Amino acid sequence: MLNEILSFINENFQTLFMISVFPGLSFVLGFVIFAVWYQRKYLARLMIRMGPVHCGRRLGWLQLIADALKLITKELIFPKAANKPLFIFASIMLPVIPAAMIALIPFAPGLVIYNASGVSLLIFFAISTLFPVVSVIRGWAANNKFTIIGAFRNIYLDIAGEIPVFLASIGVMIWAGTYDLNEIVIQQSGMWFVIPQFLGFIVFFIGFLAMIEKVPFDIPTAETELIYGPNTEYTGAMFLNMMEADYVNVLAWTLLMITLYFGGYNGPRIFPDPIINGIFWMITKLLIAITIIFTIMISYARLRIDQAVRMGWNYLLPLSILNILLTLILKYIMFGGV
Amino acid sequence: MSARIRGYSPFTEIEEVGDGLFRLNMGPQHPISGQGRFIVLTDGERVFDIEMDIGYSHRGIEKILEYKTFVQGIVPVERMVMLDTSNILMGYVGAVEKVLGIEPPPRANYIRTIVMEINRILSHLYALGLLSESAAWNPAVFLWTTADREPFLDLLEMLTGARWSYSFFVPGGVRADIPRGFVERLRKTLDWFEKRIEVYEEAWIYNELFRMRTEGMGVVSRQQAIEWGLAGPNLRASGVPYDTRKNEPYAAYGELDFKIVTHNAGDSYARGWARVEEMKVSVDIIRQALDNMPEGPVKTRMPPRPKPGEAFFRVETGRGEMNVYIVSDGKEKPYRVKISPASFRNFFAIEMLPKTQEILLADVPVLIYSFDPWFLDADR
Amino acid sequence: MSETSSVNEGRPGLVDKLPKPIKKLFNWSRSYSIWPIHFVTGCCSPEYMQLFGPRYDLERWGVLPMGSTRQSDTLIFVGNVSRKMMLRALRLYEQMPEPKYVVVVGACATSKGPFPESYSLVRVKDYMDVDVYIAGCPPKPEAQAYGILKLRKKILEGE
Amino acid sequence: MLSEDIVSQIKEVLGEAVLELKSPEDKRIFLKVPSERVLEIANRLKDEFGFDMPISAGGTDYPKKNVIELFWIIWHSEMNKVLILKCEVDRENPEVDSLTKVWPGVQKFERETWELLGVNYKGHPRLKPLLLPEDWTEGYPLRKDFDLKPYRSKWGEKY
Repeated sequence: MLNEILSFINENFQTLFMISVFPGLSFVLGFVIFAVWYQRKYLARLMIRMGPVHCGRRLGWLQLIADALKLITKELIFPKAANKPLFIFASIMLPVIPAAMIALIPFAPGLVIYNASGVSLLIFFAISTLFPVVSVIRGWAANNKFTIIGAFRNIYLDIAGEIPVFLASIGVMIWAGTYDLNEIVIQQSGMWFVIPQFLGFIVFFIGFLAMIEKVPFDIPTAETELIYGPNTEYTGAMFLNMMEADYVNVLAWTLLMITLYFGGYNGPRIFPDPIINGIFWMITKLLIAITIIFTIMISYARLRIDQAVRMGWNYLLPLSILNILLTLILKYIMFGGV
Repeated sequence: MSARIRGYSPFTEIEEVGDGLFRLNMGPQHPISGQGRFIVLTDGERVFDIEMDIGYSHRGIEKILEYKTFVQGIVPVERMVMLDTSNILMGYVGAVEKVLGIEPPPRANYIRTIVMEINRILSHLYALGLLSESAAWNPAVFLWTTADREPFLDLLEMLTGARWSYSFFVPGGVRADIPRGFVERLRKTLDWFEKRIEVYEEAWIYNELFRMRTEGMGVVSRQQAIEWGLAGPNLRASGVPYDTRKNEPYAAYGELDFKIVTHNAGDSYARGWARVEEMKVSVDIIRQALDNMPEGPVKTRMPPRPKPGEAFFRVETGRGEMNVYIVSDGKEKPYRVKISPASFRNFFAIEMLPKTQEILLADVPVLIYSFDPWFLDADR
Repeated sequence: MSETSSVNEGRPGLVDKLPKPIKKLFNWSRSYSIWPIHFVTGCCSPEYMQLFGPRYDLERWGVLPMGSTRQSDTLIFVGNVSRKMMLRALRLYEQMPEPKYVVVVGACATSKGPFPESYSLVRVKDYMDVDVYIAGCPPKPEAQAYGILKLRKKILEGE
Repeated sequence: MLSEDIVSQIKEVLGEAVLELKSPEDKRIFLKVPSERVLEIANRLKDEFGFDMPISAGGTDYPKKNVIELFWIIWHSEMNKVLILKCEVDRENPEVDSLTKVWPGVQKFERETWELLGVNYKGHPRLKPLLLPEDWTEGYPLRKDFDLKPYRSKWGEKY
């Protein structure tokens, strides 16, 4: 038995490593811890504050560990009116969905957990549509007025945001002529797609902010009116899961943006090993992207739900269709065929 | 007493009302509620009614004042608004001076003016910070304003010995003269603060998304502002050029030259804008008061007992006009003190607005904080 | 007022049953992650605001005000507490998950302070057990920060 | 228009309804009328004289005379004058017409006076407890026979 397990591990070492360490579970958890800490420190600096300092000798780097440990040991409260099975199910499922999306992202030549035989971008979007569903379940199961309003706002926003995002990435698909993320990255070794697809990128980026529910689109968890939106009733470890889901979602969509528009793991060669080089550039681009997201977070007001939905349907959707047309025309002129 | 309290729990009286409508309970524990409670009748997004439930910090100051002598009354009164203590206190002290029939010396008037204008700046900074925070959970501007209050608090501590509640005004003058080095430091702080106001205007007041959220929302017309009895910057943002400092000058305001900030739009944006403009006016007033400050004593003797009679005194606090009505029966304690603070009047508009125009749930915090509520002075 | 049994009688957590090093670790994590609830009762609130402002910045110790009771662990009474407010405070306290702590800021909440005659104010100690009292009217931010650090020390020592 | 002018005009127009009318200083007019005619006089003051903005309302208790003196304070937005409109009602059964229909802004002040002084305003849209706890049964705090002594916290009590 043991031998069989060992031989299984030996045979599939690379896959198991990718699932459990990089770019799988450990990387995702590590990113969540880093991102929350980085957000708190970076935003604090913009607010002329220090952020966490004393926990951990330098820079408060243990702060998130302390928070997580505390949340794990806190009492779990299930509201009397809540639907308990769904309440627990939502809190477990929510971080899983964006984590599954990450499995499709190539981190380096050949370094991708699930190679989806050429349709990985479509599968990415297919999985991403599950997120609002579970998000609604979490709000509905808690049976609190604030959570229910938050859940329904989540639906409005996701529908208004996801369709433009999908149409914008169709522009990329047409330009690259493939559905495969790895193929898209390889084609960008000469020129990043943000240049030929600039209009599409703008649409994608605004829709992307709506998908990750950050300012100016943090409408479902609008703290000034809805306390914590769909998360209001969650305690302890379940709340930890919710926070994690939030940041894993950010990670998944940011990685997709990098892959589609900013050349993925392509970059000047610094390390001799192409795999390490790819990972280095991927993480560098990721850090720059989340810094930009956090800066937007602090400089803008939140939109109202009607303004956000209007922006999605009235501006982003026509622009994304226009982008597809422009892409077709441009490709026809340059390459003489689609 | 307490046993009865424990048996009673009205906190979650959320019942379904009508078809698809329900009441949402915001407060007294809610990120925006402060010490009040807003019962919002909504269908999920559109708001049909806001009912204000206040009194969560009611202390009965009006009753307590009947048990205190005129000077002892200073302590409870100034705890009505911590951010704005001297303006509030001026209302009480001014009314007491009227009852007693005394006049403070001119130097005291100028010192009072300076302290009151610093307090007004503190109060408006708070209003601006919370307005920005309510439009998004974006505490950057809020924390900048918190940081910018500190130099002024240091100055007040230098002058009076305390950061917020300093009981600095007494009937007949102020407690102490200006210390050495205060004037220079104040001038320096004002120079620096003028640059900060420009930063706020660029970062927040001219911010496109902030304007999208606030412009055209919560419009109070001039007629409504008068009928509902709004006060302060909220009244002036609706185009009524009323400022107690100009209309019924007290302290040294009659001798200084400043303008009344008015805006004709009457929406939430105008109310936020008016506060920024008033901070500029306050800086100007402090500069003038420093330039024109006369020499002399800062206090006159105060008679122990007033004549029987009544006095009505109005004062412009940071949140608007407050008036104090004192009835005296000739004893050393007041017979009746009626304090009508500005927030109490402004709250009425918050209740009325959803009935006159379309307000969405996301607008509720912005609407409330554009009126700059302070529950403690409404509750008294 | 003897019949007012405090609502937080006995707070043995799950931590008490664990071996000592793990208990210590958990106490350490709790002491660095005090999340007070966003709840203000009275007029010490401007000073409380300055406490989270750039100059004093209590987030250095991981103190982070939270919007919802479900995620917070400390109930801080900021200033005077009226009878009307106390009902809500008790309710909030019951909604909070264990382990939870109570801090009282200011003279009013401790002993009615400058309003001893008030017909409306109550003292917190008549209703629930308090972990830390902070004196002053209003207490300066340094004093409040000191009080919160006292609470931190108490948690660290596992009391 | 001088203060004396409007004072004499009010006297002329209202006639015998004026019980007391004085203007001790510029910008202040004290006017006392019988309590039954308050609503009618308020309407006339608004329509004919233009006193349009309510800034305060309340009452004073006089147990010796066995009356409660009510007042509404109204500002004239064009002439910049303040009118203090008074009337006396019986202390045992205080009842008066609500002026919310004339000046909507006095709504909250009248509600507060109803609660703290026990004056019944006829025709007020929302007479519900505002400041006191919902379970308050201890009387009307602003009346002179309401004593604060039982509420006073004792000196030297252990905290």
